[in-house]
Amino acid sequence: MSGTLTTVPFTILFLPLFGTIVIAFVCPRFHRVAAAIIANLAIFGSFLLTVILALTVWRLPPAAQAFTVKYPPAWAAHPQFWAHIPPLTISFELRIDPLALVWMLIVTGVGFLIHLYSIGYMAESKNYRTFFAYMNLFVFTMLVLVMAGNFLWLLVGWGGVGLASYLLIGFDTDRPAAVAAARKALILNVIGDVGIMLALFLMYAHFGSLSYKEVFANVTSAGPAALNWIGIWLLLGAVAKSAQLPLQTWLPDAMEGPTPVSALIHAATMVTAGVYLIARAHPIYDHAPLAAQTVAIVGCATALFAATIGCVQYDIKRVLAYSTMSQIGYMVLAVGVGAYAAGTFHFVTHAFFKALLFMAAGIVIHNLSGEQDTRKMGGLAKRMPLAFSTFLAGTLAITGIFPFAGFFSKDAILDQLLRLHHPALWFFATLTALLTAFYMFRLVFLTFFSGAYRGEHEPHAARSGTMALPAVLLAVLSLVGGWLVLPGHDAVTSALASTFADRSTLESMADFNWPLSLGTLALAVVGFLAAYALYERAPQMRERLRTTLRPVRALLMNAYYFDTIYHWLFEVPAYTVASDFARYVDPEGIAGVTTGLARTTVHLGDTMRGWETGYLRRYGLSMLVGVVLILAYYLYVAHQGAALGAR
Amino acid sequence: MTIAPVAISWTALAPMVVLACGGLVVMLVDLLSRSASRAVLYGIGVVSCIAAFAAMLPLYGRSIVTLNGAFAADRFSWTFDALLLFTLALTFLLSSLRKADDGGSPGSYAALLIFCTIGGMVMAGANNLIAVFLGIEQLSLALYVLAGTGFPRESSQEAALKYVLLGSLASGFLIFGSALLYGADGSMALAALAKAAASLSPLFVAGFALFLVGLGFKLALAPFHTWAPDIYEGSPLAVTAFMAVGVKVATFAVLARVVYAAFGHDSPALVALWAIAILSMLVGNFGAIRQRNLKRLMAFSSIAQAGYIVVALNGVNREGLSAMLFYLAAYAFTTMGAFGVMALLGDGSESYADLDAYRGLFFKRPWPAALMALFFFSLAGIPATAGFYGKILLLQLAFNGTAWGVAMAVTLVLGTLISFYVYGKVVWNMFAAVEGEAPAASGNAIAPWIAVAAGALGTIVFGVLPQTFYASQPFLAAAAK
Amino acid sequence: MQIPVGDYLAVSAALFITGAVGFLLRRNPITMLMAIELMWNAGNIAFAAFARSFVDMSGQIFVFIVITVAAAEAAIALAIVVMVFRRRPHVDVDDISIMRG
Amino acid sequence: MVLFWICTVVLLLTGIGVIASRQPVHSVIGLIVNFTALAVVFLTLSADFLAMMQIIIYAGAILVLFLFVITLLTVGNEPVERGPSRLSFQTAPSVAAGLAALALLALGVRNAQPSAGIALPADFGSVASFGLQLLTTHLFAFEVTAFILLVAVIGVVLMAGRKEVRF
Repeated sequence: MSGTLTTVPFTILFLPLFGTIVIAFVCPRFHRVAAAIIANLAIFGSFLLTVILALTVWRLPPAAQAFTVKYPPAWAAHPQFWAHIPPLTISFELRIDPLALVWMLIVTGVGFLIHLYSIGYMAESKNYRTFFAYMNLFVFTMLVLVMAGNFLWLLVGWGGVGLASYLLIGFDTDRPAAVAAARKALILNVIGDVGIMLALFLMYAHFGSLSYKEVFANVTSAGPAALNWIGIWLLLGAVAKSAQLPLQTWLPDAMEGPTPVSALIHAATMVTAGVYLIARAHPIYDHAPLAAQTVAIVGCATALFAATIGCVQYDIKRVLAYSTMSQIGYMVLAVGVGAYAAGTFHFVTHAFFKALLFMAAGIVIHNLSGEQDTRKMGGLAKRMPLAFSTFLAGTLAITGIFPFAGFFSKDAILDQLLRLHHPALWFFATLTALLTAFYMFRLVFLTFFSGAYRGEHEPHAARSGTMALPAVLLAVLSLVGGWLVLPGHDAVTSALASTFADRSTLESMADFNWPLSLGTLALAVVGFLAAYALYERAPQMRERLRTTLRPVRALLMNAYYFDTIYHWLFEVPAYTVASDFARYVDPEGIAGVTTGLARTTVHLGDTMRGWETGYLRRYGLSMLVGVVLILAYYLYVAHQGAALGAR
Repeated sequence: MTIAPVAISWTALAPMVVLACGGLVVMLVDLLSRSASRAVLYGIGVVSCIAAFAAMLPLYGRSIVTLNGAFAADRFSWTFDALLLFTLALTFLLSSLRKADDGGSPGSYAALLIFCTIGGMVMAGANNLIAVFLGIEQLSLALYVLAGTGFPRESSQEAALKYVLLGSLASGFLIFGSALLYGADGSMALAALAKAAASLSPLFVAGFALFLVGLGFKLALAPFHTWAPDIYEGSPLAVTAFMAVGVKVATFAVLARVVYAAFGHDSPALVALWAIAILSMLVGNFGAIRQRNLKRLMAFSSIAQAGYIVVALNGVNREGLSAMLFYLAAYAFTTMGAFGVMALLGDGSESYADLDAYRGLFFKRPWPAALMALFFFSLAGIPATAGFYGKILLLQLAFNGTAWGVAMAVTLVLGTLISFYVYGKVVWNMFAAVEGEAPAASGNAIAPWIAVAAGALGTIVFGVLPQTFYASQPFLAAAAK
Repeated sequence: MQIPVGDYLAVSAALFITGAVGFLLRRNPITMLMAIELMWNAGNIAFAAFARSFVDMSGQIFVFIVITVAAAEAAIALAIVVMVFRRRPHVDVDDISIMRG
Repeated sequence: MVLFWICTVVLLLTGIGVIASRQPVHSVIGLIVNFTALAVVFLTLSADFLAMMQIIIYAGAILVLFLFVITLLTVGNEPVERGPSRLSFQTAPSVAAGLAALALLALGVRNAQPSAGIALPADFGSVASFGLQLLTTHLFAFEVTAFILLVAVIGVVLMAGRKEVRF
């Protein structure tokens, strides 16, 4: 192993953390822009090194493309593990392989563009420094997640991402909604963490190890039942992190965070972690058909579910949030059926166009002084040409219009679904594609056309180069990103081949099913036409539809009442129990169990303080009493011993 | 009459001799040059620590029993000695800022600290009951005085008085216990205890009980802990730091040597020790909840930590000894570091013993605040700090299949949870927004910075590379015979 | 005739407990120190008795050491007592309790 | 034999006297008698040198020290323990715990066996054999004791002689 390959991964990993630390400790003395520069440089450095690493790795023969870097490094005299708790040995190890590299490229690359964008977007924030420190931290934790060489470090990254997202979603601490959203995200993510933890326990029980290498090498030694359970618990983690059914409710609320944060969460980090986890654990899912099927069904259901909700929402960021949920559903579906390369490909293109959509939406929101409701927009195409053109590029990409990126990646998934014989899943996925086209173009019309501007305040055309540049770059990427897979040429599958070498069913995407592709393209056009008809041509038809479909619309507006159901299912009983407990157990109780517990603890603390009377004679007495107790016990032991001896 | 010459291994005694010479030099310099500054005197102290450590190097990995079996310089005592010297050096660095009104002649103060540490080293190598008693007394007598060196403050006088009276009471138990232990096996050697322990004769168990009381007092294990909060609060900051670390290190050396010499892994006589450990964990953590004085809080914390460390004796095996050494090292780093931050910020005064002084500290002094947070995280046992791995090792030892082991493990986890609140409160205070005028943070002297940095370095390195150290020779303690 | 070692131990235990209780009952620190001396001497009796019983000089050496240490300890303790009480009207340890809780 | 029992009675009575007296001077006198009786007990145990030490060091030196401190601190002051103690509920538990501990200790030491008859050497406990032991077998203890005395000297100077403190 050359020296580059051992040191570079650690540098990539720790540059963002270094950025966080420097910003937190050094920057207070400097101008606020210093924080932004440091944060950007840290991520950019990470990105450059990742590119170098990727170029190096992909030039190696396939067998050498995956390697593990351990810490402490090899030259340290002692065995390369971080902790040895017999029989479990845990190393701090990084695993670099094509799959991890794809994620690292996106996390650092798109992450960098979003950092760049934030310079302008957050310019008026009071806590500029803190923001960039958190952003770097977010990227760091995500890198830990994707670069981890064993499941334990994956869990560390997994939890870290949850924590960082908590900090960023609740960044505007003076807005209660943001704080509540952050808390919700954290709680639902912790449920997922528990799932992963359970999976880890099971893995440890069955394989005696948590390292990818050992677990995957011995995967067949565990029975299918065990593997299914491991798969299900891992899925719980993935579901929570990727906002899939039924733990999806935090994602729309997370829109309370600043727009760059939304972009980071949706495009580069966090929600795609679930896809990564399942792709990473593919040896387990390959041998756990039931778990894999569950994954596919969850993904498909979420894709459809979120797409339907997206059709009626008015908040521009919420629509994008539901679209993310839906697109992640596609990816989960793909990896669930075993089309790992297709899922990864869609992740890449999605990162481009989703980050782009958020940036464009962010420019709109920024220029409208924080307005997010599309009913108060309209006719903005002329006023904000840049925002419009970039948003349009993103929309064309996400809806799968040729030759934009989404066309290739979404088609690849649909194509693979048919090839792998999942017609029902294919049907719903295709239906989702139609809905996607509808709600995305609906959003475009509502925001940028549909008559004149409806807002109260005149939009100001503040424009910042650092906001425009990444948007334009991403628009280009959204166009060309899909060309990685062209008829007869499939760069993605061949790049990932060494990771999925153990799969015989890894299908190339190069072989286009042209009727299918054109059919989906046609569906996208149908969606476009429907949106055009309802929102541009015939608003009166829209009114008629709205009245006839009132119950359906209410259902969708409220996101299938998931929040309400959860409220009644979990929160209300919990509060009832807690308050009853407070009423009966703790007469002065205010907030129930926790207060009671806290109070008991404090009481005990006071008791301990009462022991410290300050009188040294009392202390002496306490000692003498201790002497009596110990003597009594010991003489009892001696008596027992004598009795034993006598017997 | 011919007298056979006593075989003396000067190699084994060299560290203590070198340190003692350092103490004498300090006194001489103090005597000859009436104007020798603190910096010079404490500098000599630090230098003699380093010299003593250098004298320890030839002993690395060796095992010498000398002076007719009274004193052992083996791999076990080596690590304890190294920790003691580390603590002493850091104590000197922390002392350098003591305000003039804190009283005490610096020369005598430094000499007492050195002789106190020599007492600790005697304890670490003590191989018979006489040496144990002498080591404990030398350590204690010096500390009684040191506790009072803040005598312009009334609380320091009170601490000295309470400490000397209660300490002598505890020594009474120790002496009587030693007498009974001696009577149980007819020999002063610790190695001879095994035979008496196996028979569990009433004489032996009564003796061991009283002996345990004496050690329990020094370790501040509940229910013999009551002195600790008052005396930690009253003593000068640097002395408190030494008390919290040095005394524990030395006394645990004695406790471990006695337990390992006397008992097998399943002796029922150890159950009282487990009960004491559990009680200490609870008392320490619960007691700390309401404290607003950081030195007091550290006292309760040290009670709990002592309780944790006792867990390492569970099973009386080699791993336990290694785990104990590792945890003690982690404890030494973090505790000395935390006291270092207090000394640094207070500029030698006691003003930063008050929790309120830490409000919003991070926004004024990010580095000390962050390091303080690091130390408290380590005490609480957050991953990637030394304390975390130490606790993992202890937990692993606790689960050895016995009911008491499980009870200790459960208490350990419970205590850790409570301690999150205790330490979290301090950390939270440092990161809380400041309202109104906060006391000015000034201290920036170099000496305590070195101490804090050393503590932080140890905490992080032991946290990031625990296995490297755990698997290294000083920590793989040779099981006592 | 040889007195059984048990008798010596009984005496020493009684003296030991007398001292311990005295420590807890008296408020004068000097008397408390004397109570402690009683306890230490009780240990000495036990040591000397065992030394005689085992015909082993090391027990007596321990007694000698304890006597020496007791001298050092008494000196230090009395110095501290003097320091604490020199300016106080009453020599009462219960007055010395500003730290508590 | 008779000597031993007389000494025992004296030991216990004066012991109780020491802790029962409210006047520290009386306690010191009690303690002197107590230590003298103790020296006799040492004689019955063939510890001649210890008996000597007990008289010289303890009764002679340490108790004189006590007397000095008593005179230093209590001259012109009213007796220390006037009025009821402010620590209620201290006496009864102390005595109870003491009695319990005594009972338990008695249980513990009750059946201490005398070791099988080894002939007592003629010089057992004599100054010569004591010195030989101290300087050969227990050389380490001897050396450390020296350090302890040094600590005591420094400590007392530091505590009591603090007028000379310079800052």
